[in-house]
Amino acid sequence: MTLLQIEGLGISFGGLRAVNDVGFSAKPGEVVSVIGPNGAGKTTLFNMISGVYLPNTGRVLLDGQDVTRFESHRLARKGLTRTFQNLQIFQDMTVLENVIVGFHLAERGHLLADILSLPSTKRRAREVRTKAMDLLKRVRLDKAADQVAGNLSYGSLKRLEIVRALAMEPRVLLLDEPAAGCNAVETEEIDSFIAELAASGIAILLVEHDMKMVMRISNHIVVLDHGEKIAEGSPEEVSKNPEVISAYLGAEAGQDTPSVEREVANADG
Amino acid sequence: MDALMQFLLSGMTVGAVYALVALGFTIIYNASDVVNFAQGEFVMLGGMTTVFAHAAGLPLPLAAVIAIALTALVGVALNKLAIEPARGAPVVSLIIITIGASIFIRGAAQLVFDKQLHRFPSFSGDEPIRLLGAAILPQSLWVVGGAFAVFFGLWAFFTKTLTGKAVLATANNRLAAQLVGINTGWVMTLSFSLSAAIGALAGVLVTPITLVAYDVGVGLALKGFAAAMLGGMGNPKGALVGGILLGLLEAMTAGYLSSQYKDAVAFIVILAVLFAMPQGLFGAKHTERV
Amino acid sequence: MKSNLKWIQLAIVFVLIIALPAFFPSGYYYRVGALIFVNALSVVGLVILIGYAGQISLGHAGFAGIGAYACALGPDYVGLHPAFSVILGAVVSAGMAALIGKPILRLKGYYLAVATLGFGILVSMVLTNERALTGGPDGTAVAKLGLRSWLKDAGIKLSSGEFWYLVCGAVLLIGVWIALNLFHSATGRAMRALHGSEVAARTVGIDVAQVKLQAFVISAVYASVAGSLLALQNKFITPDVAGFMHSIEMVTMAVLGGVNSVLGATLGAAILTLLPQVLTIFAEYEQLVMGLVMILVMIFLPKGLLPSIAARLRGRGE
Amino acid sequence: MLTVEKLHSAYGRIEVLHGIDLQVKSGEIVTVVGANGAGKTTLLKCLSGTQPVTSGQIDFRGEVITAVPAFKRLERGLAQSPEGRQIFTNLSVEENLRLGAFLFSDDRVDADMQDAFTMFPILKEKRNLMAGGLSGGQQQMLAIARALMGRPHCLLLDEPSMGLAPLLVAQIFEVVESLKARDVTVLLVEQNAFGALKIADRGYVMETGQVTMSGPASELIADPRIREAYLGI
Amino acid sequence: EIRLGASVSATGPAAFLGDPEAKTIEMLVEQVNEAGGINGEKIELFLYDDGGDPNKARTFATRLVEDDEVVAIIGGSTTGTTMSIISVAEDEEIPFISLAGAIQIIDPVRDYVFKTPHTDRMACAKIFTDMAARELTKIGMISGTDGFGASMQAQCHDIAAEHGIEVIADETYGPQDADMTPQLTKISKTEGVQAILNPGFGQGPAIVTRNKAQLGINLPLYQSHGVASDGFIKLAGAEASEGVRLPGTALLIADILPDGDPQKDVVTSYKSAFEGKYEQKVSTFGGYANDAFLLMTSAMAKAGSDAEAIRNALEDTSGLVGTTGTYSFSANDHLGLDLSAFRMLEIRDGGWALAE
Ligand SMILES: Nc1ncnc2c1ncn2[C@@H]1O[C@H](COP(=O)(O)OP(=O)(O)OP(=O)(O)O)[C@@H](O)[C@H]1O
Ligand SMILES: Nc1ncnc2c1ncn2[C@@H]1O[C@H](COP(=O)(O)OP(=O)(O)OP(=O)(O)O)[C@@H](O)[C@H]1O
Ligand SMILES: CC(C)C[C@H](N)C(=O)O
Ligand SMILES: [Mg+2]
Ligand SMILES: [Mg+2]
Repeated sequence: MTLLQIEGLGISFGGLRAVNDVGFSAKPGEVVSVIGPNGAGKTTLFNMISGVYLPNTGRVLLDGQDVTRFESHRLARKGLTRTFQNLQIFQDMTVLENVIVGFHLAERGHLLADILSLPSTKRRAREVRTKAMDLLKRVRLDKAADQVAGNLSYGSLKRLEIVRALAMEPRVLLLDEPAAGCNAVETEEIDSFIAELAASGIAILLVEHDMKMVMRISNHIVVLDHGEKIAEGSPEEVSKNPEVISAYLGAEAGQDTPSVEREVANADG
Repeated sequence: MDALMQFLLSGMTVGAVYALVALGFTIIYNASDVVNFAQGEFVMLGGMTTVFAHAAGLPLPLAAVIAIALTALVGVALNKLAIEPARGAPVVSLIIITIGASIFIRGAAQLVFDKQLHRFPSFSGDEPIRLLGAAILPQSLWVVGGAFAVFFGLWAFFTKTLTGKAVLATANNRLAAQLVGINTGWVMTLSFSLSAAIGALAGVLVTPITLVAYDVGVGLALKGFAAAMLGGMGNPKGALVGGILLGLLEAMTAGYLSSQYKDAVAFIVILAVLFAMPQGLFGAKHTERV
Repeated sequence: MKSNLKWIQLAIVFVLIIALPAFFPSGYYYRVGALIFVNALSVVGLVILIGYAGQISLGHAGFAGIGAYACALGPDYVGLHPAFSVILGAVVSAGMAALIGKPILRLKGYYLAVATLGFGILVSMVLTNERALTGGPDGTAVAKLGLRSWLKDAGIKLSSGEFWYLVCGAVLLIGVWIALNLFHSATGRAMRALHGSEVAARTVGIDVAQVKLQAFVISAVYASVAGSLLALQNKFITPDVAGFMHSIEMVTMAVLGGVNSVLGATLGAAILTLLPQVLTIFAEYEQLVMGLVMILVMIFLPKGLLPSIAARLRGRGE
Repeated sequence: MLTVEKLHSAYGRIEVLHGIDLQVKSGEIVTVVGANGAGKTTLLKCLSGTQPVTSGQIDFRGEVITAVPAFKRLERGLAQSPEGRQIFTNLSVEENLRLGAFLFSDDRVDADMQDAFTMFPILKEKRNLMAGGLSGGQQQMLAIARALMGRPHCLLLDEPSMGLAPLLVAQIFEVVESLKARDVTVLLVEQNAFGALKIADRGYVMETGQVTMSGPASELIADPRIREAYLGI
Repeated sequence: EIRLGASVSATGPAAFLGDPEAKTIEMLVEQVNEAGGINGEKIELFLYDDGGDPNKARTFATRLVEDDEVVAIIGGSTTGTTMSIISVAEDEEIPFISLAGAIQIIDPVRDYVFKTPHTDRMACAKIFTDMAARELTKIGMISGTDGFGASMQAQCHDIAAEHGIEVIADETYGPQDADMTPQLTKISKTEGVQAILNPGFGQGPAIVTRNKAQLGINLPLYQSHGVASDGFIKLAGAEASEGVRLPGTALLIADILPDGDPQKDVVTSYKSAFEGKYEQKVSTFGGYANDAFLLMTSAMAKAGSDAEAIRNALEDTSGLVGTTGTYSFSANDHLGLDLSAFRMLEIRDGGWALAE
């Protein structure tokens, strides 16, 4: 029962083929990770899936429906949303309001009702507020609820973005480097948070450079390099793939570099 | 045929006036993202100061140089006294400051000078030059020449010099500019003085054609702004092409369609261009990754 | 808690409107008051467009022009009662805004500014040049609303100044109420969200183009109604109402007062309307002082009067 | 080289640094670790002059620089690769690098740029692209390279490994280590605490605006509290 | 003391109308008060600058009436500001003398509204009469799109046929335009054009005149009374403006007026007073203000400070000599000038001369 199906996606910038003929699929409750070196085309791929860029080739199917040319907000209405590698926070709104905006689809009513502040509008606003607070509690941002979002530290904003995306109760969630800027312990929190979400039936697409996290929670991994899919499979398969190792993981290249030690250490611990 | 030629020459003349104003916008914009609504007042100051200095007995070239230098000082003062103290204010607030400054400068000009229209003699006489049945004044050639000269100067400044890059960097990311050692305050001062000087130069060149009074700045700024946007803000090429295009459009419309609606036609074309090219003809597309 | 704030703000505006006349030494102050309310009304519209949705317009006077001339021409050409002409103006403005808003609002920043400016200029050119219809640059007379004499028959005697003071005050109050409702609603939040990040707004399902258009249309209606009120009380209107300078003035009022604060914008309108009246004592120096005040406010209160002062009181600083 | 004494800093009236004492000796690599919101970035911003200091003192190479404006600190040899990368998105990659060496106009600039290209070959490939078009990780490389173009005596790095692929994370740490050989002192803020402590000489731990622990990196890395709170082991 | 109100456009697009007007009124009030006032009562002047904005003009009119409690108003530099003031003056029954040109100000006649300048319609008539006399019957017009230009353009169209004139080319330009060669080219290319008429004020007419010379167009050029000041010759250049004709007032030719001319005294005394006080040449516009002030004060001298009495006295004015002409108002004429006071002037050798 495939929820999201990607077929042959490709896009070019100027002369550069940033993504070429990439395809895979995701089922509800699955975590599919996309990994690859910097500039491999991961974010670009996400941008195409989420309607930020229009692909030159290929299709995106959601529930079997072709949504390739859908703008982001229409995709959102179909239950697909995302977070961003380069933070996209509503800086001037409060932390709580940021999350409430995430509830837009549930909250919005008729424009006239909003203008006249009809009881229905007020009631929905109250409900949404409570739900938003609950979400903030889950990422320990409830104390900052009334702060202007722009005043949060980088790591906190990262978490805020995730709950904002969750607010719309997505069926497909794309996370672009959710753990960037978080230390190992904080990463673990996010890690289990994502696992929980997947368990609740959301299909998750994950881009992340933290291999410990990727290896632990992915059901399936797609590896990109230079815009091409060079490997795919289970975490074990991928991590043993020599091409992946040389292009990305670099275990052979420097057995004793600190970063690799860390991966190893973390994988053990 | 000779009518067409006349419309072309006329369009070039007016277009060069717009281009000069549009070019004046470029530097401050490139340094700070602020469209300086007092740019028209710089043009006015250039013209008025020359008029009064000339009337006081100074030879025209000297009067012009003094006017340009004084206006550049006004530009520096504007930056030091009004823009710099508002550091950290949002761009709209800075724009309102420039609007306030334009009102202030106008108010000052009407006190220091007067409210009458003025002009001073053309640089090379008023004997029209005949060209394929059409006539152009020598002063128009000065204006067109001036526009091109300023364009080349600015183009070289922004593409060939490190200072030019520093100006661009300051607008793009002031914090980062400071981190690489750019004195952003100084960059702003430089930008305001250069913009003001270009404005004043424009005033000196165009006054024999357009006449000058304390309040001509508003109209010039408006057209210059439209021209700059048509060409693409911040790019000297855009300012030059946008200005001349706007002038030609107006002349052609006045000549062939309707003089009443020539401004309207010009704006409709601008709208049409922007719908097709949202950054104007030569405007840089900002790449912001998410 | 949030809606408390809304009622407090509304109450402030209401009390001011009711209480101020007690201090008026002459009928002229009613006129100034009415002007402030009219300006505030269009500026509140701009708060929705610029402050909430982050879309600049340098052409809103165009809508004021449509509203004003609807009142001037409606009775003559369509046989509409002036009061309904206000609605006609609003409908035409809304329609026009919806029509041009679609393509224009794809533009950003200064490009949007120049496009809206172009629109404003087109409107004012039509008003200026179509002399047969509009009376041309010298303007045209506007029919009486008739409500005042009707009130008189009903036993309520009001001077023209008092009458327009109250009418404009009441309309402003409604305008403020709507703007505040919007602020705390899903639509208002969607506007502010797209102001922060359009991409992110889209990913939570906000139809950015549509919400921008809503902001544009709503603000156009505000400007249009303000233009109508101006025309009706002046009983005479010229194309100046749609002019570039008027657009600039509106934006200036909004920014000076605080472009994302409804109350602030009202304050901005009050100050810029009063200032020229006060400055007549400086006569020659009027423009000088006017420019200076604008500069100083922006230097010391860069986010606009009200927000900056509020921030200071709250101790946030800048 | 760098001494920070009783440093306080606030956003508006909310104080976020409550008296930081910290020292970096010449040629050292010192790392600062801490949870989200601990104030690491704020500390670095104070050092580079982009965040006002409410009280306290910063000494750099024997001079008090607390009041020196940001743009003059690079002249004295203090460079920063800031959080959020802060590259010039509208300028090309090459222009970004050139501006990194804004203070210099000698022949070495070209050589430095070649060094940067050798370090991050992708930047050479993309030299004419607007920097805004780079991928996240590529932008991070550019930010680091640009800071190096300023020929600093002391380099402040705010999470340099963020968004970099594992191979490059390794490389970044190598680069930082290699700076030692070039006599560049490094103050490194990292979430990858393990990696950072591995190469650092000493480390500081920050919690809610205060330094709670400090010492030789090797001791910190072995400290069970740190292992639990920051290394997740 | 008598409270007199004034609202003129001392700044803004009509500043060079309003500026001399304001200066004139201030000067005259000073003069009258120095001379002991009107019937011993000093004049207290309330003068506002409406910046050419009709909405502001209306506010100042309200302020004059309600707050300053003036008994009469002079002002309205442009037709737009005048019309705004009118609605207050009529409502509050305050006599008002306008300084603007358009005929709609006094046609239909309003109880409390008078004006001093010749109407644009009269200017058209004067010009067309002159053209007809020179057998110039097919003309091209180029008009400013400002209020004055547009209004005169319409009036001229209205009465052209009466004078046997045919307008065969009709162009306009914006008030701030810098080049009118396309429009002039178009006119000069129109088959059969014999003369060009340019209604407008400000920089436009000067540029039109220069552009015409630049293009080498050899047709007679007529300007309106909107440019009747020495400044025009200076701006357009003596060479380019040689031969330009326009309907003007005695003020411009004060020096060459014959001694017996009834206006000689008024004109020379105003001119010398103004030019003595301000380092600025007189213009027709200051003259309009001068006349309005004379009319108003002479009515006040008769009627005291009661608004209605002043109005009645104004309407009774007869044979009052001003710089513009000799005014005689009546119940159905609130301008009180005829064409005879308009003189057809021609620019010769950089100065004004009578055309006849
Ligand atoms: N708008 C654009 N203009 C030019 N080039 C672009 C643009 N967007 C992406 N690219 C190029 O496409 C390639 C892929 O970029 P992308 O951001 O998808 O990489 P990524 O895999 O997400 O990398 P990272 O791990 O560093 O985030 C890069 O080389 C980048 O320079
Ligand atoms: N611009 C700002 N205005 C107000 N408060 C701010 C601002 N920036 C940061 N803060 C606050 O200062 C504190 C320290 O933030 P800082 O960014 O220094 O943390 P950090 O240690 O770098 O965190 P991270 O690891 O998430 O980057 C946080 O509580 C944050 O909310
Ligand atoms: C020439 C003057 C009679 C012009 C007049 N003041 C107007 O603008 O209407
Ligand atoms: Mg990426
Ligand atoms: Mg940080």
